[in-house]
Amino acid sequence: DEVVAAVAANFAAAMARIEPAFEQASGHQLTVVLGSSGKLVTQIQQGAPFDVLLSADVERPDVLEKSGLGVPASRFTYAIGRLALWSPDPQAIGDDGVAYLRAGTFRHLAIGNPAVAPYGAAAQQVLEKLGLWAGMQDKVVRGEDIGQVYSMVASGAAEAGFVALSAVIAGPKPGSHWTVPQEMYPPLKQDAILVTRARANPAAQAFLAYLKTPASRDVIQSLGYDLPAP
Amino acid sequence: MTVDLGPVWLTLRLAGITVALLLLIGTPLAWWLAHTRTRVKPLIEALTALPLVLPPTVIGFYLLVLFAPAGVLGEPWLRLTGQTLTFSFSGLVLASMIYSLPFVVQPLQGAFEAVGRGPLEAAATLGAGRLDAFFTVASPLALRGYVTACVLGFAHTLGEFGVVLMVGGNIPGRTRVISIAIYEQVETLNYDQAHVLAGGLLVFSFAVLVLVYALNRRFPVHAA
Amino acid sequence: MTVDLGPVWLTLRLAGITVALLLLIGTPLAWWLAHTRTRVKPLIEALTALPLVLPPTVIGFYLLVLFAPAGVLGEPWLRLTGQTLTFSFSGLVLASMIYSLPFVVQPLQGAFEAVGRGPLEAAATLGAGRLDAFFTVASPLALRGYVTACVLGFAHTLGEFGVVLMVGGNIPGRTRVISIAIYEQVETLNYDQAHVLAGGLLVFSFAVLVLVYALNRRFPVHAA
Amino acid sequence: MSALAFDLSVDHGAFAMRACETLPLAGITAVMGASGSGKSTLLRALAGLEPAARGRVQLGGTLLQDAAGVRLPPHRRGIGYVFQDARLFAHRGVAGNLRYALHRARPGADAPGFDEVVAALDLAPLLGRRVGGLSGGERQRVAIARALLANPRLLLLDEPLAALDLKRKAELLPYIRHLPGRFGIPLIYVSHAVEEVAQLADEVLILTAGRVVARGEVHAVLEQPQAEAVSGHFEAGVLLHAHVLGQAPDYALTEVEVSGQRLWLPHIDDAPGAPVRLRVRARDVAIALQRVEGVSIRNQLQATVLRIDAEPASAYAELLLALDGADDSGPHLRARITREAVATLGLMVGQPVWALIKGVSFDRRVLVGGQSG
Amino acid sequence: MSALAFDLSVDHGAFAMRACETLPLAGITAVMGASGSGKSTLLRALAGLEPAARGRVQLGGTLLQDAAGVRLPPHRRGIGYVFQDARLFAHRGVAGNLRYALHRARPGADAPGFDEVVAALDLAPLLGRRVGGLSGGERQRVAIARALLANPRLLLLDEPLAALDLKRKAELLPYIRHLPGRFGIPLIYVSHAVEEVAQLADEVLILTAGRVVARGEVHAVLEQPQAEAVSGHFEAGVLLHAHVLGQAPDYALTEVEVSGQRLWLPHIDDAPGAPVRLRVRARDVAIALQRVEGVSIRNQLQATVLRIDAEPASAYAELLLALDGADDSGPHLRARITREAVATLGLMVGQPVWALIKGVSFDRRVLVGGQSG
Ligand SMILES: Nc1ncnc2c1ncn2[C@@H]1O[C@H](COP(=O)(O)OP(=O)(O)OP(=O)(O)O)[C@@H](O)[C@H]1O
Ligand SMILES: Nc1ncnc2c1ncn2[C@@H]1O[C@H](COP(=O)(O)OP(=O)(O)OP(=O)(O)O)[C@@H](O)[C@H]1O
Ligand code: MOO
Ligand SMILES: [Mg+2]
Ligand SMILES: [Mg+2]
Repeated sequence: DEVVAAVAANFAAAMARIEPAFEQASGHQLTVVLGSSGKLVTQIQQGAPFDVLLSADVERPDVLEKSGLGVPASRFTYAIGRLALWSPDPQAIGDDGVAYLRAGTFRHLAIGNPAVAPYGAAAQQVLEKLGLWAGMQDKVVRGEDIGQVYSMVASGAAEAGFVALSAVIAGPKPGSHWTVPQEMYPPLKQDAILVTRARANPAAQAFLAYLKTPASRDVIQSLGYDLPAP
Repeated sequence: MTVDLGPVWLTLRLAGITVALLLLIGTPLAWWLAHTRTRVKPLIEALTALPLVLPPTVIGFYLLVLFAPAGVLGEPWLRLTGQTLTFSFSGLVLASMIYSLPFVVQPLQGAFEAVGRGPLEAAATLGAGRLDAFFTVASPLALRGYVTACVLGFAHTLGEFGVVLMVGGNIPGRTRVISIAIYEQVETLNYDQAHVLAGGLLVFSFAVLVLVYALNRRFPVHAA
Repeated sequence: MTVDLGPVWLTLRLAGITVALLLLIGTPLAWWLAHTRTRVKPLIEALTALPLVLPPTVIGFYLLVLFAPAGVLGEPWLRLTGQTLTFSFSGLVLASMIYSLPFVVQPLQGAFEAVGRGPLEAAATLGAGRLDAFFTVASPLALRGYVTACVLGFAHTLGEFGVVLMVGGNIPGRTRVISIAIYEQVETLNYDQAHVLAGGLLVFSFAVLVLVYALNRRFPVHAA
Repeated sequence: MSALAFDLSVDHGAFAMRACETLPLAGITAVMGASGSGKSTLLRALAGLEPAARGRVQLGGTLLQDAAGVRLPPHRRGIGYVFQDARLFAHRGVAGNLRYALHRARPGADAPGFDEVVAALDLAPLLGRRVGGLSGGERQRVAIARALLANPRLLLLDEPLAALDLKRKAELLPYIRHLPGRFGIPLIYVSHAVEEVAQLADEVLILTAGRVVARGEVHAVLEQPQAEAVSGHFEAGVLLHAHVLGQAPDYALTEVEVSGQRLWLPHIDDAPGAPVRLRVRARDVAIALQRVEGVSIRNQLQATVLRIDAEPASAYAELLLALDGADDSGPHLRARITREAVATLGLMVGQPVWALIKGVSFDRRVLVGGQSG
Repeated sequence: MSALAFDLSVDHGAFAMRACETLPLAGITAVMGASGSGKSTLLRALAGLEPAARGRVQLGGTLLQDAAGVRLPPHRRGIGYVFQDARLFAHRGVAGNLRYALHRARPGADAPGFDEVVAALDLAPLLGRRVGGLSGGERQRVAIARALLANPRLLLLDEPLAALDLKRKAELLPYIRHLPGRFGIPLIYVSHAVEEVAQLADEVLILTAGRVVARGEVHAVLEQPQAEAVSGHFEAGVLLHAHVLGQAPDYALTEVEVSGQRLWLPHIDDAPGAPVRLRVRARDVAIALQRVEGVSIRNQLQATVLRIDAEPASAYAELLLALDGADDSGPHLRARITREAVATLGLMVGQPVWALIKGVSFDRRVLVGGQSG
């Protein structure tokens, strides 16, 4: 059987490793469609042939569930994202990211668009907590998703940016980074949900189940995500 | 590093079919616009240019709603063909056509206007019917317009992205065209892969464009 | 429901400035292309069309690299102006210009070719110098080409999105244009807001287009 | 050949045309008129190219358009057109332009052949050329050839020879003259040149400000003042119908007879009895009181002065003469001489005189094959 | 007025032009030649419009271009051009086209004025029109007016009258003829019509296949066989220089003198002694053995037969006559008569004869104001 998984872009690196493992373990065929969570939900609302959604937040699966497009019992948190302040310059960010932020020697700081991307909202909260948000408005630039934020920083256009820790780990440029302590922002819970059209698709169910297996959890954790207790 | 060529073929097929169909539809439309004296002409011209104005993702959004199985276009399509228009190659073609329409219609209209009535009148007095005169006089004289239309239409479909992503849904082998593939490589931080794909697209397109423009030089310009 | 008009003005300013600058640069380029006999013409023409081929986000990415403070263009710009080219309105203008270049150059070139040498020779024998003849004969005769160039260029900048997002960084009041604002509403599933913005943009653009095309009818067509 | 009947009106705002005529189309019909009088407009309306044209057009048995809404499109009318501007197809070479017409030619056993037309218009050296670099006259020759090759039922020519040099013109005129006889294609021919018209046309139609002010046999019309307004006084004259009597091969002369009197003309290859048409310009006729001997002027006809129109502002008077031996209506001559000569010779109405027609003023060019007239 | 010196070559592949001349530009210079002989190419090269033109052009004291790389752009040459196709500006109305030239006119006290030019070309009714709907002749008149209003140092006209009717032509010709005198603008004038040329030109230049095959005073050149090749035999003739003797106002005649013999012409308004130029066509000259009385032909000149060229294939012979009282080079006449007349009259070289010139064949149109010749 076949399952089509609509996956939030920030989880792409993890999916790249999970996909072959799942196919081998289950014998099912898995097709991954990457996109931003918002677009994927819109497409599901318009009848996209997606069987499961791995969103980057909890609100959008909730929307699906409330509108009857998602199977309520299937929803669970498959990963908890971690926010990192990253720069491709290995010297830029020391152990104390707060100091780097306060020093403000950068021209531009890239974050996700708080209106669209959960990581962006989290980044805004961190800066607010530090009391830097208001004073930094002309330095903050917004990417639509974490991939764009990464590009802005990787190209050197912005000196640093708040990205997913997973991107720092999986990305091509290690540079230097500071993993933002979890207490500075609410947990970035990422929920998965079974789309109603796939209620009877064994492959879809198998895939959701596979995400909860230790093998999968190891991969997810190795890429910098937290996980809820099983 | 292996490059998946699937999206490349899919893209070429999409762009080729889109341009071919657009020429088919755009030619009579441009012809009509070039020769009509109706009052509503500016309205139709404005409508034709409208796909340019909206951001691709927004057009994509509205097309998604139109194409959806319950949508105004999607519903009859589903009934007729048994297939959904969204997330299918056909839907992609239709979306690309809508999106690239102005790039084909505008150069053709300009070219037909430049040809004018003179040569057509001459052809008619030599016994050429309207279609005959169109194919043997108007279109060869408008050849540069056709070249521009093909280049703009093809290139725009190649580079199109927002609409395709929204309507097509990035499904490998079906709607995952090269622009989405590159986008995805960038999104997933596979910059090397992205460079290869983008570089290949660029070199290929450049070669095709140079060829087309070089051939274009041989066609006469029909100045007033 | 209140609509933030900031992005609207910003967008109009961006599109207006972009088109104005493109006309300034595109006119001599198109003129040269229309009249040159050099062998490298097809190469230049192909280069001019190239921005069409790549997906906007990809162009955006490469422009970001070029415009970055250490980039080939960004570095001298920073030295000269003290400001970064990325994430600034200037950068946005430059990016839009690169992206919309073909839409301005191609119609102008076509129009200049259609005007041909005849009227220019006539003007010269009446004592009009090259610039004089250009402004008083060639450009009025190419007016329809200018209209097409303005419409396509303006509309394309309005609807541009990927490049702007990437290069501009979506800074409210500085680089946050309307297409991004609409996109944001769609992404956050605020469809009502999105409809209002998109509808407004659509109606406004349609009105402008109808007006332009209606005026356009008054200009003579210069058939061969 | 068939007739062309039309009742057309065209309204261009400042200019309005209204013409209702039936032309026999028995050969060549000339359309003359001042610049802007509506000649091109009439031709365009006949060919179906003028959207503003209202009314009725019938060619032979075929109704081409009527007031009730019938309107045959141009390509179904079988009407050829040589435009004032040549309108060659820029995307085809000279040969390509010709072949375009050939492939769409109306079927017909005696349709003009490619080689024949190319030879007639001397296009062989141009066949390989693109149309871009052609000179004005070259373009026009190609356009004429192209129109011929389509083998139309009726061919409209809008000042086709204006761009040609006299020599080329002289070469083409006989060819055009014979088209109706040779291929059965009647012509309507716009021209400013009265010589061309006298030489070519059977019928003439004169337009002034969009109206037909004169129409009829060349003969009759060219004598009218309307013709003079268009052709200029200098060229005024008459047409005479004559019959071949015999030949003088040594001198390459042909003897013809007009109302019982004899004239010698440069040789024409016609059998005795064949009708011919002659144009005699008023300025080529001198008056003598008796027959004059010892001069090179061989053609001296007996006539009677019918009228003397002195032109007080000018040096001239114009005489209308009746040829002796003719009836009342019958062949007249005009003579343009100085008023001084009228006075000195004491010329008066009713007086018998000799009309001296300088032999050489009968040029081969003013002979019109009589077969269709 | 200044001279125009050029040494130009143009290579168009199949066609090559090479011309090296110095024209006095003392009025009107005509360029004649068969279609495709390079007339337009020469004019374009002079105006600086022909990129393929190599060589040297000098207008008065100004070097316009030379082989070393000097090349004044067209708009700095001060050379006006009336194109074979009118090339009106489609985005301006008729008045707008004229004003375009006016605003760019070379400064000059005697520059042609707007109203003056509009009146001369009868453009008042067209001033409010768009150029789109103009007829062929209307376009050409606007083009001529436009070129005049730019007040050029030299005006090139490429068959400007071909599209005009004879009446309009006759109206325009005197105006064109007087341009050099009135505004100091010399003209180079392409034409196929020998009458036009005889009437207008001071100098003629004849092109054949891109080469100048004849050049010089109209007088001399029009008598040459090259001129006949272009103008057609029918119009061959000679030009005579004459002087006004006196007037006969009653008959509107003027008496002139050529080599001591007298001729009566239709009145021209010149004082005694004024030089005038007359064109006498061979076909208007008859031969008599004695002076003929009792005929309307008033002008009978004593002459001697210099040569008799019989044309065996035709009915004609051409006689070259020396006017008595002239020296060897001096005014000649041509007469075209039938071979039969030569035989019957027994004409021989050296024989004294009378040349009968039909009075009315001196038309006002063939009088050229002698002031610049
Ligand atoms: N489309 C039009 N709109 C307005 N006026 C027009 C139009 N077409 C022709 N005319 C006018 O109608 C008149 C007749 O034009 P037409 O071309 O028939 O003249 P013509 O007799 O062929 O003259 P010519 O000998 O100069 O070619 C002209 O005054 C012309 O300006
Ligand atoms: N750009 C060109 N390329 C090739 N041949 C050309 C070009 N321009 C002119 N010719 C050729 O040069 C010759 C002379 O042309 P031109 O226009 O000077 O003739 P013309 O004497 O003005 O003839 P017409 O009386 O017919 O106008 C023609 O045979 C023409 O075909
Ligand atoms: O992948 Mo996201 O939903 O834009 O952070
Ligand atoms: Mg006309
Ligand atoms: Mg020419």
